[in-house]
Amino acid sequence: MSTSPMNMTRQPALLGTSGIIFLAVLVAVSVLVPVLNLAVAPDSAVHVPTYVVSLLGKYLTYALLALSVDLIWGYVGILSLGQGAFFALGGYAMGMYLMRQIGTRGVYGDPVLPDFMVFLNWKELPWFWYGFDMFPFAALMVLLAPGLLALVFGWFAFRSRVTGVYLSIITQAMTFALLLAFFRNDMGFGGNNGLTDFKDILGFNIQADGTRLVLFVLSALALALGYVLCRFLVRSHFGKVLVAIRDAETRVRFTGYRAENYKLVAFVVSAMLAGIAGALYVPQVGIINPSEFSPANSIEIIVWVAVGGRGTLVGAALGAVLVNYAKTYFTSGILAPYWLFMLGGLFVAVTLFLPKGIVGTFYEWREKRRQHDDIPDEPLATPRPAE
Amino acid sequence: MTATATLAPATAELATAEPAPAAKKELTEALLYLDAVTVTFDGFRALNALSFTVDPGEMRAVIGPNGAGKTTMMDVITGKTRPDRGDVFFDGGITDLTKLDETQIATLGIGRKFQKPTVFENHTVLDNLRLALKGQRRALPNIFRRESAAARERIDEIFETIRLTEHRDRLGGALSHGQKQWLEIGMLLAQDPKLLLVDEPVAGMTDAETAQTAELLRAINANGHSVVVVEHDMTFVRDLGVRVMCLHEGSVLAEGTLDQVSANERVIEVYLGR
Amino acid sequence: MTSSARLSRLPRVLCAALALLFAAALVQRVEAQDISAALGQLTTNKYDDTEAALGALALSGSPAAAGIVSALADGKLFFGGTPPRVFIEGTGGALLDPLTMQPVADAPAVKPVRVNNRIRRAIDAASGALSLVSLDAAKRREAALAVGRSRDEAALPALEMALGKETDPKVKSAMNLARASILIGKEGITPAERIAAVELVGAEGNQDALAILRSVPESAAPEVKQAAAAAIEGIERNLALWGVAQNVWYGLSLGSVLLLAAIGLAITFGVMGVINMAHGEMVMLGAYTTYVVQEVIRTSYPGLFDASLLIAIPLAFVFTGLIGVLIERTVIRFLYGRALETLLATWGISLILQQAIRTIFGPTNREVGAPSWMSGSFEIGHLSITSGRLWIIVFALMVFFALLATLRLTRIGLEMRAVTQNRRMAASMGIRTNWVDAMTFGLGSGIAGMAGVALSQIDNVSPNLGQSYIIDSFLVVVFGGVGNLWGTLVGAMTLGVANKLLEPYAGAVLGKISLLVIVILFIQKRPRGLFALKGRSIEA
Amino acid sequence: MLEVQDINLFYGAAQALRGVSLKAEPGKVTCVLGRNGVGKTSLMRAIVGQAPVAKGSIRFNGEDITTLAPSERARRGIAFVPQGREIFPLLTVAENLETGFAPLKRAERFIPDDVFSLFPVLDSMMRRRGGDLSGGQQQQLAIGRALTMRPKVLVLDEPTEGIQPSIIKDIGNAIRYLRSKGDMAIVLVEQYFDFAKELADHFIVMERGAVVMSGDGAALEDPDVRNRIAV
Amino acid sequence: QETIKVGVLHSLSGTMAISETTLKDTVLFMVQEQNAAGGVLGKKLEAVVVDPASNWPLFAEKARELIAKEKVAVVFGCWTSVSRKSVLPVFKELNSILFYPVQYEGEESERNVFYTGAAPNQQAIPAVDYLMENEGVQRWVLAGTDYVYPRTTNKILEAYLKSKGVKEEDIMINYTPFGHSDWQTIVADIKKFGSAGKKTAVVSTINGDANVPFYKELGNQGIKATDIPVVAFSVGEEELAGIDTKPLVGHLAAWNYFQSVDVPENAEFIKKWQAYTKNDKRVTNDPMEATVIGFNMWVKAVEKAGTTDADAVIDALIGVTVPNLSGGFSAMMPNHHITKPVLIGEIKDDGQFDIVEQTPGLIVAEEWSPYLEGSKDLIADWRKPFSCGNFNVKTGKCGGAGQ
Ligand SMILES: Nc1ncnc2c1ncn2[C@@H]1O[C@H](COP(=O)(O)OP(=O)(O)OP(=O)(O)O)[C@@H](O)[C@H]1O
Ligand SMILES: Nc1ncnc2c1ncn2[C@@H]1O[C@H](COP(=O)(O)OP(=O)(O)OP(=O)(O)O)[C@@H](O)[C@H]1O
Ligand SMILES: NC(N)=O
Ligand SMILES: [Mg+2]
Ligand SMILES: [Mg+2]
Repeated sequence: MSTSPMNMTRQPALLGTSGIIFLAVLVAVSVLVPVLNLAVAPDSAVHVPTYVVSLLGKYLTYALLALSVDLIWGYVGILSLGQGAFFALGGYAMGMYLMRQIGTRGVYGDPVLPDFMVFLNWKELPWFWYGFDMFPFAALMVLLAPGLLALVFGWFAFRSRVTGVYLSIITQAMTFALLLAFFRNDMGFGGNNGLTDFKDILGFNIQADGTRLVLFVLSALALALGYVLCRFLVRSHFGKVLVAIRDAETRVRFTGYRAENYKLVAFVVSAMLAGIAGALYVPQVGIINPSEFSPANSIEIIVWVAVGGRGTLVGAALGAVLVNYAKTYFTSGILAPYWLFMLGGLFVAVTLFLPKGIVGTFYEWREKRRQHDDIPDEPLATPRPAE
Repeated sequence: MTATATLAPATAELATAEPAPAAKKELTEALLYLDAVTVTFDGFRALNALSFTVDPGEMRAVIGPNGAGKTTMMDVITGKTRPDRGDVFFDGGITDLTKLDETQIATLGIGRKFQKPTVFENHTVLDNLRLALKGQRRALPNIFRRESAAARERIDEIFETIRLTEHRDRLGGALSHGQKQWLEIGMLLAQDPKLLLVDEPVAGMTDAETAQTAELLRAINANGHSVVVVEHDMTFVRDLGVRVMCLHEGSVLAEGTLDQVSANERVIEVYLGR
Repeated sequence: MTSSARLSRLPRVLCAALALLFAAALVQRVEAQDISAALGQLTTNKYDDTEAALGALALSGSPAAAGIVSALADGKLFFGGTPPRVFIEGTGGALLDPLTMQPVADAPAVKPVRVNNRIRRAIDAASGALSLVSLDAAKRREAALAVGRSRDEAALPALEMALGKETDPKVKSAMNLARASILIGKEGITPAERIAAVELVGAEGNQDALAILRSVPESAAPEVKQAAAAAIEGIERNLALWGVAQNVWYGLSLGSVLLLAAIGLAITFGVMGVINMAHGEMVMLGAYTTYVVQEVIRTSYPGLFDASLLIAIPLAFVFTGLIGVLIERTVIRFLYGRALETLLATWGISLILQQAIRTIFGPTNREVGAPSWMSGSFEIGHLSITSGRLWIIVFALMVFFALLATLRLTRIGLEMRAVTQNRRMAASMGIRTNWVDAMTFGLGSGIAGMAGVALSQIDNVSPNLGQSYIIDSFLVVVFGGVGNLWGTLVGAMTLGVANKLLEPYAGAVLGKISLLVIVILFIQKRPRGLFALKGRSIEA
Repeated sequence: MLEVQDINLFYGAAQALRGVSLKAEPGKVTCVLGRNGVGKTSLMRAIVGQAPVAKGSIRFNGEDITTLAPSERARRGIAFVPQGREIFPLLTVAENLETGFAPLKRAERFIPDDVFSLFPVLDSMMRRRGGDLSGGQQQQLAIGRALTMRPKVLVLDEPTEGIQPSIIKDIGNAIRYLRSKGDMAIVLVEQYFDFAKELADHFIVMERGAVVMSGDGAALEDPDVRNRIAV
Repeated sequence: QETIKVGVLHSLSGTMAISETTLKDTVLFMVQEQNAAGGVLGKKLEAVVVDPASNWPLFAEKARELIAKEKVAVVFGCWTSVSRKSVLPVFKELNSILFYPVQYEGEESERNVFYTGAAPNQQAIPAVDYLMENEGVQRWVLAGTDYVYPRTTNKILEAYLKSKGVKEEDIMINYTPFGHSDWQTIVADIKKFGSAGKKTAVVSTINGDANVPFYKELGNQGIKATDIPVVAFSVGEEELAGIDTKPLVGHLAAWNYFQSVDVPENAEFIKKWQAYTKNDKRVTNDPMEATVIGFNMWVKAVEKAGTTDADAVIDALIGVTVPNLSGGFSAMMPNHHITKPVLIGEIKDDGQFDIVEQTPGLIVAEEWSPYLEGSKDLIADWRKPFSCGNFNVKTGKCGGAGQ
């Protein structure tokens, strides 16, 4: 029996090859794009116009959002159909800050009340708007609002052992309820029109090219940090327990782990990441409205992750960018009337031909190429009839 | 071999129900104490006023016809199934197991091997053992946990025992049935519980492996662990050489040495056959 | 009056003859009146004049009046020429003289006499007054009810005259009620008369009675007002109870819609485990099938219109079923055992189907009509039941039980369940899993298509139709307990009724939000739904 | 009747069978022996079609069934009692048995009495869900289900696993009885050596995915065989 | 040859496609007509169509793409207010021109946007007046979808009705979610509310998809226009095409245009439109007319300015007058809204409207409602050098009500 010497400490590096490539690309992009936007003449072939910058910035926040889904779906098996809710809450927290920064520049010129409150005849700022004029408070709420919702929701759901599709559907119900609630003008978040017409962020004009670039670079940075954080989590012992929960939750309990706590930690981290993504998204697209809570949006996030490759992190980010690029591309020009065919066809094709998503299938292919035969080598003896 | 510090106060608090005086002595001495445990499923009695005790350091073999309630008994002990009636106490009556959930019970030091082998299919064999290895169970500390040299050694040891060293980097799900059985035994060893509940460990093993498993369990028991093992393989039960208990229709039909039990007419009739 | 009571027992023929006699008497009495003034008023193109003309026509008793009024109601009354004259459009578009009903030789260019809501009300009142002497008892009763609803004082003389001659007790009570309804709000009658009217109307005890009772004029005597108030209070108390029953009915009816929408999903998702995001589109395809069927019927076999839904149901089942089989064979079958990937693929399919329909039929709603037996409503006690909704409940239950029987009692049902529980082992038992999979997905899709036929009756037939049901469908299946058909039934009905009981208090929006929150909380209590599958295999 | 010739089988890149051959004849029991993980189950899966073979052929009554779908093999008369039972958990015991009707003509669609005389517990639990049965009961159900198909080849992968001793004896007797009827070929994977020894007409011993020994039942007395299987 | 690009920003997929697709076709039709007539400034027009897919952030993205990448001279687009709000900052930042063709809640006047749909006073208030005068309505149900347009419109109407002496208890306000499809309870409530002995009417600001089930339920529960008329502000010919209108005859809608307007200009337009779409049943509707007016105004302003440069065109647009399709002329006012006649129509059984009332003259939009506290002192006037969209007549300052 040829027992090959085993390397006990063989643990995947914090950043695998694909992780390093991923981060390198992010760094390259966040250096190149500003340079090509600012330093290159607009008529040059390599000039990156500002509208591309904000487009890319948007994609990056989607990528972070996808990453947050992959953390819980890919590694813990929680198929959250309500991740958009955390994204939107983060976005609203940021939006509220931006609204307060408008000051007297709103159409009604009210120094305190946002425009929509004025025309609904509100006399004073509701209590839950207090503090949002201060950036640190708003930044805190970007994390706390989704985090707390995830904590409370997850605490109940995981303790009650709501799993699988049941969990998926109640997350969907959650985001749907929030959608309806935020639609209500009485809620005090601007109803269907949401929050918009922002002017400044931290004193900088939100529409200035410089601000856009900074937001773009921040998005890239957030994505990079989010990736490293997720990667760190999933390869820790904690992360192994997560995967074990995904595959055999009861067995994990019998082994002495409190599965609900593990899930809760992952869920809250994921919600906060989504919240950060939302907060970076809002100043770049200039509006946050309740449609971000719509269940279809959350399903789309899942679709991005599936396209890129569930449980690969890099794939989730890639999927988000690719699908959204496809959307941008297909919705213009001659393809516009057929873009749903294109996108729908893309999804079907990916499931059929790249069953593990783009990155997942690539990993598998790479694995296959480098795999040596694991099952013990050649038979020790040639068959011979007994006697 | 003790429950983690955090759990101790909680369990002390939970053990409020005073057992009846008659049973008191047995209770305070027993590691595991079941009294009049009844479990019904939609009217079907799987356990019927089952009572027995397991002493610290004891190894006990459980036999009995298919459907006698052996697995259900383990389900009750490990918190998977709640009894309709009856008491289940652990550790000399300190802890009422019926009030705890699976995780708490596992943390107390009760480990289990399932009848149908269950391992973490998407983890390597090595990670399966790492996950099972006794140690920190809480979520946040495990984010920053590093594997100690002692742990590595212990895992190597277990690999020796279960003879899966050459499979250590394969996924749990890719093992054959018997290999999974061994892996699960290995995981049980890694947990290092006070009480091992082993459900049909030698199913699908060759005769030689069966003998080895018996030896392994004896060794573990000799180390001070209590063991309850369910098996239908009489050779194996004989190899264990411990007290045997035969269940039938949810309660104890006979108890004693294997020879005593297998001489029992009822046991022959319902279980061994003529 | 005793004689008329006896008369009513006489053979029908005699009755009819007598009625004719009365009618003739009526006509004679007013023959002297000239309706040409009224006709003149119809040529001014002013609503006020038209209304006045209608009043005059109603009272004229002219034999031509009924024809003129109904021509106006049907948009067949025209005016034109100098001096302007009125014409009735006959069959084939010929212009007829309204009095003689003879074609006019030198027809001028004409314009229709215009009608708006006010005129329509006047038409109702006038034709009511005119048909009060109709030979057909049912028509007379209808007319009495119409007059009562219009509460047009002008109709009072005609009503009283007709009442005097009426023999049929049913018609008579309707006329009395109509008279009372008018009297309640009329100036210058004695308190006693008014109280009698209040009591008569109060005895009706329905919503309409409430409206009439509330119209007792401020100037009425205190005892009248008191009587009215007492009657109103009594009715309101009674109606409040009926109101609860009514809400439950609405709930069941909403529940049946949810059931229909969810039941196909209970197969493709509940039984097969496919997270079928294209389910809503199957419902939509069923609705479009109905549309196409109706279009064909409209253009080629108009007589069959009332049967259009009955024809559409099997066609929708087969058509969407085939689409389902196609989807299963080309996509889903590669995904068994990978439930989550099915979400991605079916999401893609749903986008494709939506856009396909948008491309073929356009983005706007398509019109699907209701056959006559699905229109209108009737009352049981004070419960108002719309026929369409009733049929939808019946249909939903029929589909449900047919499906239940298929799954429980037939061989294919057993094979479907076996395949979905363990595909590999089912194959080794000799079950042709490919075929069974295709049939199961086809069945689920076909049922969704049939649901679409029903939903086309109450909702938009547009490419977005499916999207609006998909969330509710999943919610119902999950709330009821995945894999349990009874759960889907009870889940749908529970959610429907809960929604409708919440709505009056919380409003539609908050009601829906509360319901979602309740479902979320409920799932905490029962993490596997209302009718949770239990047992070892599930808990393992 | 059933002839497996020189087959290879892979799981991904890992090879589980290497040139394995086996023969099963009516009225005969062919035993497959070997330690854990040597490929016994893989061989059975190849026979019933649950795993595709990369090389070699499987013939049944002269017909090449190497690439036939599992359901078609079952319809030709190959029944399988898998390792791990694979009961349909949510079907009742009765329904589990009835799944075996698929290959049968309408007139034959009943459960043979043999099943109940062999496993009386099934009779008393007809309405219970298969998944709720105890492990041993499920094993009995799995055998009963296969017998319901009236197979020509019965493939049993460790059928005695988890079964109480008296019933193991019964199963042994049943196999003998089925063999004695002479029209059924039986392929039996067994770790329980004494059980195998008593039943085997032929046997093969596998090691690392290959056949390392084969012969008549009588040859099982050879201590060499036991040594092969021992660690 | 160099072309002038014209952006079309209407949803062609998603929930709003149902309404917006027609407007895309309308712009394409107008572009073709204009090119046939020689184009603008001697250049051909080229439509650039994108699909914002009923997704509000995508509206902003696509607007940016049209202006910054495609360099369009003008954009025709948006339907919902939120889509307009979403693209607004983009138009301001990149200084381009948006023509918005849908009736909306008002409370806005932006330099870069030209509003060719109705403000509330150009639709809602005349409709209510009509019901009060002609139907003697005393009791009102204000039913709407729960979003800003119905909320604001109803707020204005409520104030207006109260100013006319309608009592609190005679007004019932009801909001439903988007796409609400089960109207049983609400219709029953309306019926109940209407049985209080006073003539009752429903003013409906119910949006899009929810209308079909609403009208179907009205029909089912037997509510006839002669009992309780419903006047709608979002139901036009296009929406009615999806409903069997026989049970709905007599219910009303208030718009600034109906297909049934009986003037030669309209007949001509319908003929060309149906020829263009190769569909002799294709209907026209109010937002289409608003699009047509906006398009023609832009063409005229560009020719007046002699350039497509945004600043010049924005200035040139004010005062431009073009024929509308109801036989009159509409003018672009300094508040960037246009003058419109208001028409009340009753639904006919063929899905068209019978126009029962038309305001004698054109109505000027009140972009800032006098019935709302916050806006009653505001006016907009974009003429230089005043150039202010929210001038406060009380404080005499531009910039809203702020102190
Ligand atoms: N969830 C359940 N629902 C219904 N019956 C159940 C359930 N769980 C167990 N049973 C029944 O309870 C009885 C005891 O089952 P158990 O699994 O404990 O038997 P066992 O002694 O372990 O048998 P084996 O030796 O075959 O493993 C069996 O008859 C089984 O069918
Ligand atoms: N699904 C799978 N994927 C990858 N490898 C597998 C898979 N199933 C089995 N193997 C490997 O193939 C080899 C043969 O397995 P097989 O199950 O045929 O063994 P066996 O002889 O039946 O063992 P046992 O006696 O334990 O049941 C083993 O090394 C096993 O790890
Ligand atoms: N502006 C509207 N109708 O949303
Ligand atoms: Mg057991
Ligand atoms: Mg095996």
